[in-house]
Amino acid sequence: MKSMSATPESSAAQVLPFVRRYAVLILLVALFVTLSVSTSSFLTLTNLINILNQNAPLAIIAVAGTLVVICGGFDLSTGAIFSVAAVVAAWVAVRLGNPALGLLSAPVVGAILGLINGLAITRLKIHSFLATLASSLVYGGLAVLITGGFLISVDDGSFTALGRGGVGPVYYAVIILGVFALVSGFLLNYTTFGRYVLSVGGNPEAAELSGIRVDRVKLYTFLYSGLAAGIAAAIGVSRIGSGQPQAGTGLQLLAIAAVILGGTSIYGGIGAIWRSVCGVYLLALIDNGFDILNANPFFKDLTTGVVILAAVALSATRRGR
Amino acid sequence: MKSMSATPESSAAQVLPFVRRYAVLILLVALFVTLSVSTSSFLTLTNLINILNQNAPLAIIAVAGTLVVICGGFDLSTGAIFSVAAVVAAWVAVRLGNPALGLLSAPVVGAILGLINGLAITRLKIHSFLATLASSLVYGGLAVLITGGFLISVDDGSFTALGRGGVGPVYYAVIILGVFALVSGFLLNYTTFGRYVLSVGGNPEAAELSGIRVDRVKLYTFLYSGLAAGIAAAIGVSRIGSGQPQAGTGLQLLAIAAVILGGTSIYGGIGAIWRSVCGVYLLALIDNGFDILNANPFFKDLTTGVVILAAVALSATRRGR
Amino acid sequence: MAAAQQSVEPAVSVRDLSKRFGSTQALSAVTLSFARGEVHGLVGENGAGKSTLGKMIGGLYHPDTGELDVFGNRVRRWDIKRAQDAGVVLIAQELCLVPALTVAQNVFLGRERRTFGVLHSGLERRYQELERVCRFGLPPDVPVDRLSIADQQKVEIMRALARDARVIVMDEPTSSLTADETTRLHDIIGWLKSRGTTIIYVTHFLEDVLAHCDRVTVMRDGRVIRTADTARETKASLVEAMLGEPADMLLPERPPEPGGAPLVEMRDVYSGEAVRGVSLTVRPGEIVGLAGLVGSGRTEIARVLFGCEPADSGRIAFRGEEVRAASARASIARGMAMIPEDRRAQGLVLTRPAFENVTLPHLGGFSRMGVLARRAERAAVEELFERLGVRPRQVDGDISVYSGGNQQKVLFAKWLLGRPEFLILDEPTRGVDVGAKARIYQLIVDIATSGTGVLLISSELEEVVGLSHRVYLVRHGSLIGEVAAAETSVEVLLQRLFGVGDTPTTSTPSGNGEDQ
Amino acid sequence: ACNSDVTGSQAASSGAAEQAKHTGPVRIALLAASSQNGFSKAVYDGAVAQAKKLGDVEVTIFDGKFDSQTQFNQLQNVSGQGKFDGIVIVPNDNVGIAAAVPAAAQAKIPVVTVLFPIGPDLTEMTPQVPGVVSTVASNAETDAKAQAEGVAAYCEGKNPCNVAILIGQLQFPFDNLRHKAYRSVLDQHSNIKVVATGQGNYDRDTSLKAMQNILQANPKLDAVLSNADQQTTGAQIALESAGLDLSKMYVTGAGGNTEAIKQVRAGKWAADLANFPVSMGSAALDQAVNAVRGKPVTPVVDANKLGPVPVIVTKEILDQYPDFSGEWSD
Ligand SMILES: Nc1ncnc2c1ncn2[C@@H]1O[C@H](COP(=O)(O)OP(=O)(O)OP(=O)(O)O)[C@@H](O)[C@H]1O
Ligand SMILES: Nc1ncnc2c1ncn2[C@@H]1O[C@H](COP(=O)(O)OP(=O)(O)OP(=O)(O)O)[C@@H](O)[C@H]1O
Ligand SMILES: O[C@@H]1[C@@H](O)[C@@H](O)CO[C@H]1O
Ligand SMILES: [Mg+2]
Ligand SMILES: [Mg+2]
Repeated sequence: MKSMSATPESSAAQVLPFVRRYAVLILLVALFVTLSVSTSSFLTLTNLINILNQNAPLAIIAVAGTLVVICGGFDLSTGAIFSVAAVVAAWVAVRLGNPALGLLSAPVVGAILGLINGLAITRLKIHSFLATLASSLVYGGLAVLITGGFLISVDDGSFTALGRGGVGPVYYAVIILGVFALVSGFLLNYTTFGRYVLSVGGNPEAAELSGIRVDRVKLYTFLYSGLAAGIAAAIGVSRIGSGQPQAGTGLQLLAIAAVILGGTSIYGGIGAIWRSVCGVYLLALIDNGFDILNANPFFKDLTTGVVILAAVALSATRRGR
Repeated sequence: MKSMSATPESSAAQVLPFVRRYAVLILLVALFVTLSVSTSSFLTLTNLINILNQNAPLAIIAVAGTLVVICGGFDLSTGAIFSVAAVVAAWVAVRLGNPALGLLSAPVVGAILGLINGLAITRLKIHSFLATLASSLVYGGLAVLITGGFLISVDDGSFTALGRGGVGPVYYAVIILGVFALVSGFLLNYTTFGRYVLSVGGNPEAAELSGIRVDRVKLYTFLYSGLAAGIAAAIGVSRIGSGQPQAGTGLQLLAIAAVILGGTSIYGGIGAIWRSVCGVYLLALIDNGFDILNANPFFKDLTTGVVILAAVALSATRRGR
Repeated sequence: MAAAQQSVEPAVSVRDLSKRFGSTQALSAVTLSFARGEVHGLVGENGAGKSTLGKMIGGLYHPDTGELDVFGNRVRRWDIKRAQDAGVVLIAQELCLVPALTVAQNVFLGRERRTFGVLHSGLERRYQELERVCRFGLPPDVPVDRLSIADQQKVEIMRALARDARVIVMDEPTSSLTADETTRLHDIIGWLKSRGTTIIYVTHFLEDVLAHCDRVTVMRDGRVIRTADTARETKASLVEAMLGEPADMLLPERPPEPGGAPLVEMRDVYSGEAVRGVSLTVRPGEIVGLAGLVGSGRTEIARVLFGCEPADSGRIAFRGEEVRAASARASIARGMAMIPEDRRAQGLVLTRPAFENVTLPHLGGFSRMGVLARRAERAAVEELFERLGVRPRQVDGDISVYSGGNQQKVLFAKWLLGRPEFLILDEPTRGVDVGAKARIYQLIVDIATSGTGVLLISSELEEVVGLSHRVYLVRHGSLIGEVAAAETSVEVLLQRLFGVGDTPTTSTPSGNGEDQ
Repeated sequence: ACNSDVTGSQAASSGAAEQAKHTGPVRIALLAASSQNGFSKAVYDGAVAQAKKLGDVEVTIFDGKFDSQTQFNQLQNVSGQGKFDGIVIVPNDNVGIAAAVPAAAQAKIPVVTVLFPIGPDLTEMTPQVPGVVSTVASNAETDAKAQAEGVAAYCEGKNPCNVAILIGQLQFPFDNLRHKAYRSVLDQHSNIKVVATGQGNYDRDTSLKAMQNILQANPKLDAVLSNADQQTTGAQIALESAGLDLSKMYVTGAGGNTEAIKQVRAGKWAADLANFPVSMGSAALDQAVNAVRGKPVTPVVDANKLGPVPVIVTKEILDQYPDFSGEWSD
């Protein structure tokens, strides 16, 4: 509301908007540089590739989650969708003896569960926060039921190739993330669908009065988010070679935290894909830093909290009106 | 947008708004009746008192959380505050050898951490969702540091009396919850503070234009929420007789789920204390039912999810303009 | 500036006040004073800086440089709370109420009587006292989100009055009021003035300024052009000062009398409580006005026609074909368009740049297989902005900070782009400055001349009478008559709207009071 | 179980080859299931103590946050960095983590697993995955059965004998295994009725709640069988506040933490399954260091033989070991 103002000419006034806008990027770079300087084990190809690779599934979920948040929603069920998709993938691979079909089934299952979310939200007119909280419980229960509490292990090179293999030094997971992020960014910025997502998030009533099928746009974002969780699950289950019902636990919160940390507005209508990717890797660098600096893990949560606060405080634009 | 209107005379039109309005209560009663009919062990004084008692700490957090949500905020740090307060209480009780002082320190610690949340949110102008997510990491880290990762066990009858004792058959915890809920309800409905909370949540700009110190009102709601987490921690730590850094894990999500399940608007501005209490005990009945019916725990999450969906779908009012 | 009131120290005075928003210099070195007990008009084009100045006085904005004196005291820390404690109150241009609180709760928000923070009962009584002055006839215990815009604006006025202010900045307080309500407000202003209250009155209705203000300040591009006694000004002199050039103030000539079959037809349509048996027609190229008092149901009729609200019974036809399963989307596909009355809540996506707001309903035409042709999009909007004189002119401006009038122009652009066959205009000139208004009038006439049917809802009866071919009179959700605009006048319309014999001074609760 | 094993000696010898180039301190990464978990913490403490004893060994702890993905990443990171010579892990799952072991093997970093084996079979102690040189654990199935046998023995002659089971979380394979083992024993006795199975989630409060609720439906409980001491402690609060005398029933837990040993000594718990995490930590460190230094490695270290007391302890047994107080607290 209040906008205490600096002298217009001052250089602070020039720099501040830039800092606010790119807060997450600036912090990411700052942390990167700090780590590179502090330890020789950070800036190695293997380490960087590992960081990229390890967090690719989370980043894929966060990328799609960005569309959901921009459209004014919340998807708290991605973790559970991940679990179901992973478990189904393993189940299909083992029971039907077809690893490729197993891996393919994960995105399909994800998309279907996302579609169910979307339908529940738009047909029953319930807020996505609660709808996906509820569906995450249901899906989580489903994952447990499918496995009967055991894990389904898949011992097959063609099943694990997706998660563990790559092209040259670059893992498939990273490539998939790259493609998925680019496609999503393109969707958001260069297609009518993206424009609708932005408008529905910005003002659903105005969008509706402009002839946009608000419900359908919302529905698609949840479908997309489910699809992403399914793709992430295919990578994840292939990597560890076993379907476990608790595989996706907590992923949804990390993904949302990364999206918001990136600077996408929790109120919808404003945001970007690259921001969420930065958010994911900012959190990843903290983790990695602690691991390779041998720092006391007791301080890790504390540090993560402080970094998030810093990022958000930096980027906080005082809302003038 | 659309408000399909039934014939005004039809009885459905009479009943529907009622059902929507009291969805959480109706489901609570329905579940209560179902359980009473299904097993004789449900409708006993001890069982009912147990249910009330077990969930009193959660309910206390949800009651205060209602004010936060009505005011347009989110407190994701109550679980971590609970942990810190519990650990400090145990620490003080053991190290200073003063159990009463230990228990008293919990609400104080809670209020201070809540105040810090409030200051971060209002001074740094950052959204409470992210601010409390970050602070919950910081606080969680703190709790671990205080204990060094171990639990602090307190073997003292006067320390455990608060959590395990009561007046006649009624536990202290239930009495505290009752008083806290009444006070909070009074605050919300009969004081200027409550009126301001409602208006800040309903339209912060309008509140500001009316000369209300919006930031201060927000700050108080977080302080109150922290205080509640501290009170809950005092009960919790006294009950199990040990302070553990992971004691409060997940409480914050349960509390928020209960608040929203109750029917308080996620957008702020509308809500009620009794709703959140109903939300807590709706979830509690499901838990209790599973335990006393010796039902397969694999179905618990699934059932909880379905009940939440039912509650929300029932109460979903199509938003007119 | 020969003002007799200046002998006493002014209520509010500002010196060298400047304010910059990004690249926009909203105010440049404004020096101005407002005497005690005067009604001071503030006029200027959209974006001239009137609201910015008002918000600074009211404590909502802080100046970059410059000084503010209130009752002779230099103001250092200034915010809304301090301003209100000092007796300075702002009625902001954009409606701003707490939706779930009742009328009375909103009115006294922040001014509750209390003991140790515990609310007193007797809100009703306090409200009734205030109502004796205002006589708006609003139901005190209804949540404000159930009120029409006009009624909400009355709540805003009452909220300001409830603060016992010594200075009230009224930023376009009458933009959604009908003539009788405006008269009520002017009575209230007179009464306040008699008690020594200073009123800073921002408005685009120059007649009102001339009739009710003691002095008037004209602003242009963030600067003060002049301040003068209103007695020495005329409408033409004000307009010239505002625009920097003399302007033609006449309504454009009506488009030629249309012929042909009805384009749109409503037959005995009912919807909820607000629309009761409405039958009307609009032909291609025809401008049809809906005239009614506040809350009479004009907006509801338009919304039903456009498909945002379902009809309970009756028949709606477009080009002779019955419309089934109405929705905004289907209406747009048929060639209908509507500019809603609440531009911020219903019209604009404030988080998106201006041009995206314009092209939003027409993206099909700016894309191939879902991929946008952004250059074509911008080019089309650039041309429209030029034609409508939208300011700032850049098409990717941040619409949320545009002045109200310019926001309205952007909304116009949004629908002109689609060349609709039928256009519903709900309060199309609300908050629009005189220059832009003239342009919008011309636009409406051009649109109709090109064959588009127009349904025009406006609380400015001059507009309705001056532009329409025919006017329907709306009362309590029903049409009570139809007149040929060329053969009637504002006075006659008013008489008929109030019912013969009624005097236009009593405020009619107009249904909403009893309905709820 | 002490026979040298092919996999083990291979890894050990490759470790030795590496060691030939690097003299100096041996750096061990300890991947805890969670650094906030008492059991893991005790394993760490044991490893640190042993490192001090050996000299020239450094131990660094990593927090696995009870999350298999996190731990997977850590194992990968630690293997890729070249800053560690050996790894001791308290795994969060047995199968998923196996996929990260090859990375360690490739980097010639030996892995020692503590608490349960890495690989598809939770009951197979011999290292199942190349790269794992030693398993410091006991057979959870046999242990769980032993626990359940205690219950069965107590129940003899009681008909019905009402038993409540508290299990951590059935969806964890490790817990599922133990639950099945419990049932396989108990279900053989027609007099034994498993009246309730609650999930205790390894925490006192959850178990307290669950036990209170279970007591509602089953006020006449004869035995409580739990796979974790924290859960039994929670249950005890519920049982006692319901006015039950624990010494007149059969209450048991697993873990051998200080609270458990205290309660068994006091005659309140009938028995406890004792684990020795500190000893396990030091044994695991020994094996890891041996592997790094090219010394012989024991592929299977039976964790139940590491402590001073037998694996199932009762009051009578503990009376013979007055000095034993448990190796960890939760
Ligand atoms: N918060 C803001 N951020 C950026 N620019 C702003 C802001 N508020 C106003 N402006 C700009 O400052 C200029 C003055 O705006 P202001 O609202 O004061 O005009 P106005 O005279 O009230 O116009 P109108 O008659 O349309 O209400 C405009 O160019 C407007 O776009
Ligand atoms: N969503 C709603 N819920 C309840 N009442 C409503 C709703 N929408 C409109 N009304 C009521 O219906 C009546 C007609 O309102 P409408 O807005 O159509 O009037 P109007 O003639 O356009 O007047 P205005 O100048 O206020 O826009 C009013 O009494 C209004 O309060
Ligand atoms: O008590 C349990 C043991 O049974 C084992 O599961 C390891 O964790 C401890 O907490
Ligand atoms: Mg203005
Ligand atoms: Mg209207």
